[in-house]
Amino acid sequence: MGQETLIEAIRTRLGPDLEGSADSFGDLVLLLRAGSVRPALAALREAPFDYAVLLDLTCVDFAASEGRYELVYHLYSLSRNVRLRLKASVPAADPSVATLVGLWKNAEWLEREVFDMFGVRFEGHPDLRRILTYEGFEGHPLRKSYPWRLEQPRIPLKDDV
Amino acid sequence: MSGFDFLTTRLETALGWGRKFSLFHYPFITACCGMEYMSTACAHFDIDRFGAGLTRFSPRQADLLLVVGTISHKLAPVLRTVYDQMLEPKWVIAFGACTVSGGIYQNYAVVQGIDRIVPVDVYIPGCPPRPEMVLDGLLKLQDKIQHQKQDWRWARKP
Amino acid sequence: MEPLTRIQRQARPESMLLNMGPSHPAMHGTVRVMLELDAEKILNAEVEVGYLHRGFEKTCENKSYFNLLIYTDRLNYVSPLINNLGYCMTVEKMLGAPVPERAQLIRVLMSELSRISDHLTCLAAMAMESGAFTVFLYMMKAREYLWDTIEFTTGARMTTSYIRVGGVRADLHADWRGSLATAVRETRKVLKDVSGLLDKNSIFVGRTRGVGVISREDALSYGWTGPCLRSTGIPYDVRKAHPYLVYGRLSFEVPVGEAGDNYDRYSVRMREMEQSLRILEQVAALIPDSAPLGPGPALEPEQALRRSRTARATVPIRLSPNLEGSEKARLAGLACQEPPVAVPAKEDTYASMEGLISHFLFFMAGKGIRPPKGEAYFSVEGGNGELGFYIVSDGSDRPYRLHLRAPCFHIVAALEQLIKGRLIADVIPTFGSMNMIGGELDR
Amino acid sequence: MLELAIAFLVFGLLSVIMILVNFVLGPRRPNPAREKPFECGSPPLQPGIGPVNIPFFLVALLFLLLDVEIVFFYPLALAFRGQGFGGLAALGAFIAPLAVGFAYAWKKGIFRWS
Repeated sequence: MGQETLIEAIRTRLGPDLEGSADSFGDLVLLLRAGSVRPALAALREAPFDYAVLLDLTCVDFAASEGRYELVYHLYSLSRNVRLRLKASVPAADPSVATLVGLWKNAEWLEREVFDMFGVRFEGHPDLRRILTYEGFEGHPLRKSYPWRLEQPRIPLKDDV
Repeated sequence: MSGFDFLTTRLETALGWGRKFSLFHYPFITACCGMEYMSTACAHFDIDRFGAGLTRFSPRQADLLLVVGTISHKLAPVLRTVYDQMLEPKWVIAFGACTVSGGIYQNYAVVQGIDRIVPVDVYIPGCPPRPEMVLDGLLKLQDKIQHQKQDWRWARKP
Repeated sequence: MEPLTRIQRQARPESMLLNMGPSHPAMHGTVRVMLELDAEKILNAEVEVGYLHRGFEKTCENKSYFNLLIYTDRLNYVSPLINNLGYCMTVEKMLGAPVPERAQLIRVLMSELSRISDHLTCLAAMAMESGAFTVFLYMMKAREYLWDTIEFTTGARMTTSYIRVGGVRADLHADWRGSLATAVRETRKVLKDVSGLLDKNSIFVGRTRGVGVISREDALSYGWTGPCLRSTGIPYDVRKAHPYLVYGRLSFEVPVGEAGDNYDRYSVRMREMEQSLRILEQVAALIPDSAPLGPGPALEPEQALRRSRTARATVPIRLSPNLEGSEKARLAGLACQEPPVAVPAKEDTYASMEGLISHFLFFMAGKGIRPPKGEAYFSVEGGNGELGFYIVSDGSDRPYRLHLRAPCFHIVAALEQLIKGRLIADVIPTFGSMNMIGGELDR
Repeated sequence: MLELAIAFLVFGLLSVIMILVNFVLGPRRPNPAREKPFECGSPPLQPGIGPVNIPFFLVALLFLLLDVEIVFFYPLALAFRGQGFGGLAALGAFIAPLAVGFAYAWKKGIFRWS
């Protein structure tokens, strides 16, 4: 179905949860309310749209300029061979959103990475720990506030080299 | 040179010769240089021509720690543990720019050179170094082994 | 004392806990699998990754679009040219820069060479870890020929940075058809030998058939793409689903497995290599011979230097075509000129003042490649699956945010489920067939 | 008789030298990390090794049995040329009970692990 009919179908299906739609270099982008991410994506996974694959989940830090983190979900529909990008903003003060664990199995690791890199909490995640950095690491490196070259060594390093 | 000194120098050269041509290396491979290590260890460039072909995957049986690829801060304690568990006499080769100086990654995640963790004998620059450079680095290490003061049970400490 | 890991908390007291730690020959040095064992049976497993996290995405936020290219080589370092391609096409999508025909053909040629060396390395490591060391040596020999072809043109065996935004760095090497023909012949010979060695080898089949099985629903639920997804029977290949470059005009099939176990992942990769060889031959036929070089043979720099010292320069000395931007005419076919996103031709730079200024401006901080404000996602078919770049640009010459959709991050996420209830020895071929690449997994 | 003595002397001396060489040439430099088990570089998950499972013990026992059996083949092989059928019968009599034991163990599922 064309992009227009698709947007209409999604708007009727999601109702108030869909805050808007945009176009970025030819790709369809939908803006969601942060509170309704899980039901919205669960709905998009079902029959008429069947976005079966959670391609990617990442986050962009607009904390300094707009005081929010923007979660970016990429879905892919195998049968209709089309991608969809969904964006949801969470306030920088207390960034937390519902988890997708239970809908897709790769959500567990993707969400652990976003938590590790940005500090966004995922409510209901069974095992929300750091995945790329290590236990004693303070702070979240991919935040704009984290300095680029601030190293936190795990073992004492010789400095006089 | 008294008789005893004559004996020990002969022993030193014999020891150096024996040790340099039978290096069992522990390939501590992490990143892209591992691909170049594969080329060096395989038939085309063949590190075995210089006696260093036998890879030992346990630090107990290895006397050359070949650190290949980027060492991140999360991996640093692992590298330190493997180095400590190796038996004397042991040598370390830093293979690739990331091990020499952190290479192109100067950020919060990467150790800026493994000589902050373990004492290194030979540095091989290059990102990744060509197999010929690796073999050249190995030859330099063999010279170093031949001409250094050999370490054995009753060796007199300098 | 180290904080208790999840598996230590859940483990039963009588079972044995074992580390298949980061520094393990079969774990590619960067993954730690913690196993809870009852004799040799795995009761529970926990996979810990991140040992090769090098801060790629943070580094990208502090580098300009042009300088950032070298980091893309080192993501999936087994098929570096495909990463270059993915990154450059995402930036071109934002810039709307048309890539000339010849550059597109060279890009397909290079990324297929890179894909074959990716599959060769993966299967070589998987076979060696399952005990077939001969296969490792054969495949490494074949890869040397492929890398020779890549090196003649790009100058580097692996970290090439050859595919640039807007096109490619320089033309193919003068004698590229010869080295390509050798590489294809040798690779076909090795593929025939290896399939003879492994396809019906009772040890290899015994260790891989029916081991590490994943159903189609689980594979999709984990977000699997690439050869691992195709081994379960779903023919999703980005080159066919969203054809880019000239893949639409080439004829090749997408090999598919049925059971989704290790053996299918092995056979899908083997058949995919044959398809890539077919693509190479078709593209080689499509690429016209580059403009004749004039009277003299193509000289390498040192020969040209020697010649310039001895012979009076009556005849214009022609440098080998694969030097960067040697001639403006040649560059027109290799890189997009409007809007200028590639390094300007050397003739302009050294000949005219404006040329020098435009060259200088290209590399100056704040100038150079500046995509319009906005975000774009573009993905190519990498060695392990859909390799997607998501770039958010704020109009400056540095990306505001660059995220890589790493295919093997999703594949390794399923490792725990695949090895639970199996024996220890099954972990090795299962992990080998996933082709986990640290640089792409941990970014 | 003399060659046997020379052979024992030479090989005995060689093995003693090889053992001593390690003792003489290997420098002793103890450090705490070397006492801990090698767990691919990561900290061990358990202090010691727990009780060993039964299947390991059974396979080890079977291996010991068959390995000792093979050791007895060596003298037989040396003198096997002139024996003719009698030697073969002796060999058969020696192998038969062990083979029956091995078949019994196999049928009882000593090698079925999962």
